[in-house]
Amino acid sequence: MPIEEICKTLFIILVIVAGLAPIITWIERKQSALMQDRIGANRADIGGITVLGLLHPMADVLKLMTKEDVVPQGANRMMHMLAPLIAALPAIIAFGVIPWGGTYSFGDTTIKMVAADPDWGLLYIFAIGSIATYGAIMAGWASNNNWSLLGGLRASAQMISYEVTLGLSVVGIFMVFETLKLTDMVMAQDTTLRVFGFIEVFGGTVPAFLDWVRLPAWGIFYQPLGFVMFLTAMMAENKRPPFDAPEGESELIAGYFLEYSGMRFGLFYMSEFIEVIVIAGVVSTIFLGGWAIPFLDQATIIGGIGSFMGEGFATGLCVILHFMTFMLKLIVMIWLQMLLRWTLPRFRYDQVMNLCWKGLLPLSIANILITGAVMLLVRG
Amino acid sequence: MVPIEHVIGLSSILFVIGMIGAATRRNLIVVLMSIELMLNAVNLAFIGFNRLWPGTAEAPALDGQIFVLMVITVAAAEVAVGLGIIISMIRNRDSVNLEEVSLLRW
Amino acid sequence: MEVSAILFYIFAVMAVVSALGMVLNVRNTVAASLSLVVTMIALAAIYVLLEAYLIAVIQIMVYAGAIVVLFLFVIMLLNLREDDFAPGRQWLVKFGAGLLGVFVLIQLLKLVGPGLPEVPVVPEGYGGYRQLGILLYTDYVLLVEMASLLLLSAIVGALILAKRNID
Amino acid sequence: MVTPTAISWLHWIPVLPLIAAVYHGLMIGIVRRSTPRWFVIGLSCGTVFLAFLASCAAFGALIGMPEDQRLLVDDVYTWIGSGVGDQVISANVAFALDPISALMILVVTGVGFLIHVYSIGYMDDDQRDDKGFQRFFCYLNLFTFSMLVLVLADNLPLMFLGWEGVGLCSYLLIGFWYSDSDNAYCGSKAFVVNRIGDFAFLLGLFALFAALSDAGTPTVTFREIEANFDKIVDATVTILGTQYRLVNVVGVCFFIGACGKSAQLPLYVWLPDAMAGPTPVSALIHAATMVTAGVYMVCRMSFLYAVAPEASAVVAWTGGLTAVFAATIAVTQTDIKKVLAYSTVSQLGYMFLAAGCGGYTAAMFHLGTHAFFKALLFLGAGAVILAMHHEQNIEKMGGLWKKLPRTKWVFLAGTLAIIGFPGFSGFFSKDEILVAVWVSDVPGHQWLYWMGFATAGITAFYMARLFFMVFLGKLRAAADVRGQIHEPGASVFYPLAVLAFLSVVGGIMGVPQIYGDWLSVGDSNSLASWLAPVLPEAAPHALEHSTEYLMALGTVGIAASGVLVALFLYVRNPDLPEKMAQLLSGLYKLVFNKYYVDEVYDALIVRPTVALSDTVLYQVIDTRVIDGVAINGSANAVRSLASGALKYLQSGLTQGYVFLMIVGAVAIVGWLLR
Repeated sequence: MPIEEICKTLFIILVIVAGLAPIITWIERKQSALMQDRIGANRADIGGITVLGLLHPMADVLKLMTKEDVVPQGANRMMHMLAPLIAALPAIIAFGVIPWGGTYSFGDTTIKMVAADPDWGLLYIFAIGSIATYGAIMAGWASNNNWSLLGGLRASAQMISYEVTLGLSVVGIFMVFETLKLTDMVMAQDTTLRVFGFIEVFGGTVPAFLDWVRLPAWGIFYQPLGFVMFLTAMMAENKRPPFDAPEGESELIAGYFLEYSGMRFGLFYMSEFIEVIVIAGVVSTIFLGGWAIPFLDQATIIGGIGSFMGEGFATGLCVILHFMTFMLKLIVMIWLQMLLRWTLPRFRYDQVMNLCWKGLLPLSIANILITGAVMLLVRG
Repeated sequence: MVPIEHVIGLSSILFVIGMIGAATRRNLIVVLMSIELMLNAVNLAFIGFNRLWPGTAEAPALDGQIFVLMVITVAAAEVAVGLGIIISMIRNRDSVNLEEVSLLRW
Repeated sequence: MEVSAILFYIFAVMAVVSALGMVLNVRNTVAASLSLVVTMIALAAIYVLLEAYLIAVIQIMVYAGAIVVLFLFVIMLLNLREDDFAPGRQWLVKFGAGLLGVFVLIQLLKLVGPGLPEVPVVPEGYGGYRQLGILLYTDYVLLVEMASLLLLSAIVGALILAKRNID
Repeated sequence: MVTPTAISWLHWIPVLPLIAAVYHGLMIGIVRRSTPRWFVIGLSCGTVFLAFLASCAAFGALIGMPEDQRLLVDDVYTWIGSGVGDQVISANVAFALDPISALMILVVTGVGFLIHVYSIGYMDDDQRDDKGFQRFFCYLNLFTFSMLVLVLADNLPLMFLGWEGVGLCSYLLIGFWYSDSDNAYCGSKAFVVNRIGDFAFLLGLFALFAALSDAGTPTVTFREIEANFDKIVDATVTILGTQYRLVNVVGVCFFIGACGKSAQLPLYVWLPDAMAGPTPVSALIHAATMVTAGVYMVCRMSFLYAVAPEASAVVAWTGGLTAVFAATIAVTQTDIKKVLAYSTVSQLGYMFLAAGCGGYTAAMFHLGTHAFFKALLFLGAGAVILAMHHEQNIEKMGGLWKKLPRTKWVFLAGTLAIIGFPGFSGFFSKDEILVAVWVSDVPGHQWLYWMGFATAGITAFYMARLFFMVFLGKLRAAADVRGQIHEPGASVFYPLAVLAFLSVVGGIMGVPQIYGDWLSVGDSNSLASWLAPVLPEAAPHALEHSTEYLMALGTVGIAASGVLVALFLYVRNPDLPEKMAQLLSGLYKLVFNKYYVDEVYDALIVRPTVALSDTVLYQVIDTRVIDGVAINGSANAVRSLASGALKYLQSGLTQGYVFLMIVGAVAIVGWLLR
């Protein structure tokens, strides 16, 4: 149904890209100010109204749009123009597979709160993420500037390296949920995990009072190490601090987008923030249960409320609740990234590489082995 | 879907383009890329033929796709070694021109 | 004509044009490799049309996301801005290669000349990661092991070739 | 047809010694680190002892089975599998235990274990730096393994494997002290002479298999051959225009193989030289076990010889002639081990005489008793040699009666056993053989009987001579060793004691019925009834008891006269032999020089072969044809072609190669699609 798809796509572009991303710039400014004991953005005003500095994103956009778009001499014009688009596009289209809510049926019509739901959803995100490298490379090369080139080099090396860890760190999650489909993953997390269930593996029986000790069946509880590694690798892919060696101001001025100005620079800038949202979405989908409300699965909500308010109303309420839950998790994850970004200093380039090849990669392989062994033990 | 003949035709065209590139270009990097193109053409033929004989749901016949996976693996290994060669060549000859590395001859 | 056929021809033209762009672009190596990326992505799209989903994703991840990036990385590392080799005595070679290419093309097309069967309907789960994964770790497990050995030796080989002095 | 019963642990009997051999081999050859002696001893002797215990257990299992179903088979895996449809050959690594092989493994592991223990003491002073001690035990264990494979093999190829394995170990052990080139030469000689026999063995194997597959039942397994044997009994083969019965040809071929391994005329020449090896080796390999493999093989194939009278006659006559021939040589030898070696050849001839005359039980019986007393004699000789500080010449011994108070008794027991002193083991087995010869229908069996009879006398003479010259008379030892003559240590003596006990009472397992009747024992010849299900016995002999007593009395008489002559010559008149030798100098020299057989072989076979190899094969064929034309010629041709024309293809331009490759590929594809 094209109408439905178009609606979903528009929703993503309007709400996330156009809506959420500018607001995040404000969040970041305010949060960093808070952490550094400053006041933060508060100057932009329309007729003296500042609204906590919420007008700053608007001012930013206006400023970027009206600035001159400079193409340096000796640059490859076409690539220089294409690079920001290629950097921003993958980040936007990655949203296509992230579910905003579950699958709901109102009578005959079934609504899926996701733009596209292929069987290989997570792989799609990886594939898209691997294309994002080209934006940085092209920008760095096309600018005809040595710092840009170095930034592009660093970016490509860093992103290629972390892609390996990125893929391997979620293999454990594939194994646990036995699917790559993101909606199915969330469905699998919309239940509870019996903490003492492992006793049955060794032939014992779980005492009734212990059987009540439960956790939401979220990926983070199955794969804590995987969660940490995945988040780290994702942040490294995003090239934001503390992994911003490719654009480190003190060494490379601004790295691969040094020669950009105006809205093209704005696109690079925006794409980083969009990626922050993507990371938050993916992480909360596969590790934090997505739209799932802890201890309150979809059937319980619809069954419980539907019994006295009618099924249609209950389902509608459920949609809203799930969407709110997802947004809450999304914002928590965004906030966590901001926190990390303003807490940690920039890694040196060799530290970035060592962390990947000597730290995360062996750990992720060990994680796979341990997960496999435990699954063999538990599921036989 | 189009007839598989067209897929094979596309594969042949890409293969020949890659072949001509490998045979005429003197830039070693482009030669390597041409070889990658040829491998890709072969992969496309594998996928196309596999689409013709897909097997059944119980007994899938995915030999073509598995072979493609292997070709991709080999291509990755080949590129790693090939680029290593290019780097050492630059270091020793300061050039990637294939005609400048012709010491090993009669 | 159905949508998938139209898409196929669009991507086919894209692949051929960008492949030609790669081979014929004698000035700019980076542009050549970016053309190659376009070919790869067009091919990945064609794989999706042929319902080889996992292969399509791997094509993008490995070819577009890693192999060509490596090419670019090396090109940029060595700062090969212009492919400025002196031209000369290339006409014969190019003509011969073109002739040979046409001949090979004819030969290859003759191969499918007799006609192939109708494209069948794919079974459930064709080309998905489940079937491929099960096959890889049952019938073709030896192949996987061999591939791992190959990759290991490639790592070692690349290291030895590229490192300035091994201590 | 016996239905085999599966048994799962039989393969451990040969594998146990193999483990020790492999360990020693690894330590010597690869790890190159010295192993403590106690560990070498413990591992080698321990594994052989375990194998002995396992053999006893297997023997017990066999006894517990019904008499006509005694066959245990341990099929380990398919060793050689080849062919399709009806034309398949399948040789398994499979071990079969039937009464004959049960007897053999008891002898091999039992006597083998005793000799291992003996070797501890004997090899103790071997202090050379090439890890000789461990190497010795490595070979010894390997030999035990090979011999057990030979004995237990379920099919002919596996038996051949063991057959070659024991040959290899024999070679290694004869040349054990390889730093002396004479010893190395003796080892090579043993190996080469054995090859002749092995070649004939293989020919027989192939002929048998070919005939069986022509008959539609290709098989190499003993019991399947036996089951399908009636299909090829009447088959014939044409050799050089003459038709022969296949069974005769196969029988003779196998017997030639046995001649090589068991040192029969004309291939016996290696065995006396094999005495160059350490004495325990002589006892284990060249007296008790390996050399009897031929006899064992003939008994194993007895179903074949039973229907091949001509082949049996060849066996009997060769055996009889060898018995007399070797015994006469033994009379004049002065090396204590050479005397025993020729004695062994002679006794083996005895066994073949019995086997050829259809007395397979008697042959096996003598095999067992001979293993006891000959091992005892060799080990006793070893003890004497040790005591005399490696002096082997009996003319320099004498008068050891007082010096070796323990050894002399065991040596005496062995001597009496081989002479055939009534009641000792040799008495019964030798009697059995002579009776079997007397009643057989081999052409000229009376002659054979008298040859055996004479051999008994000569045997008594030379053994008595040996004993007297070593232990009685004056002490003729060199002055410097006189004071140091001493009894050997415990590990040398106790195996001797055990063997002496067995030599004395070993005959009990096969006491002929006529003596059993005295003691009112119903079935005194337990060995015969044990072996009866597997060995085709000649028609029950219808000899009167009186005839049998007479024959036994005759044998004892001639043995006694032999001893008396020896007593007269060597104790009473020690100078007389010298004078007699001078008187009959021609004959004496002939016999003393072993009838010049070695020299004749040397002149007729060795020298022409060497000359041919040196002049024609080496200088013409190898140097000119193979090196000159085949190797250098082809290399030159390739080189000139390459340097003249092909090298220009290597332009150094990579893309030239790419072009050529494409052209080649296009050509191939074009040809395929033409």
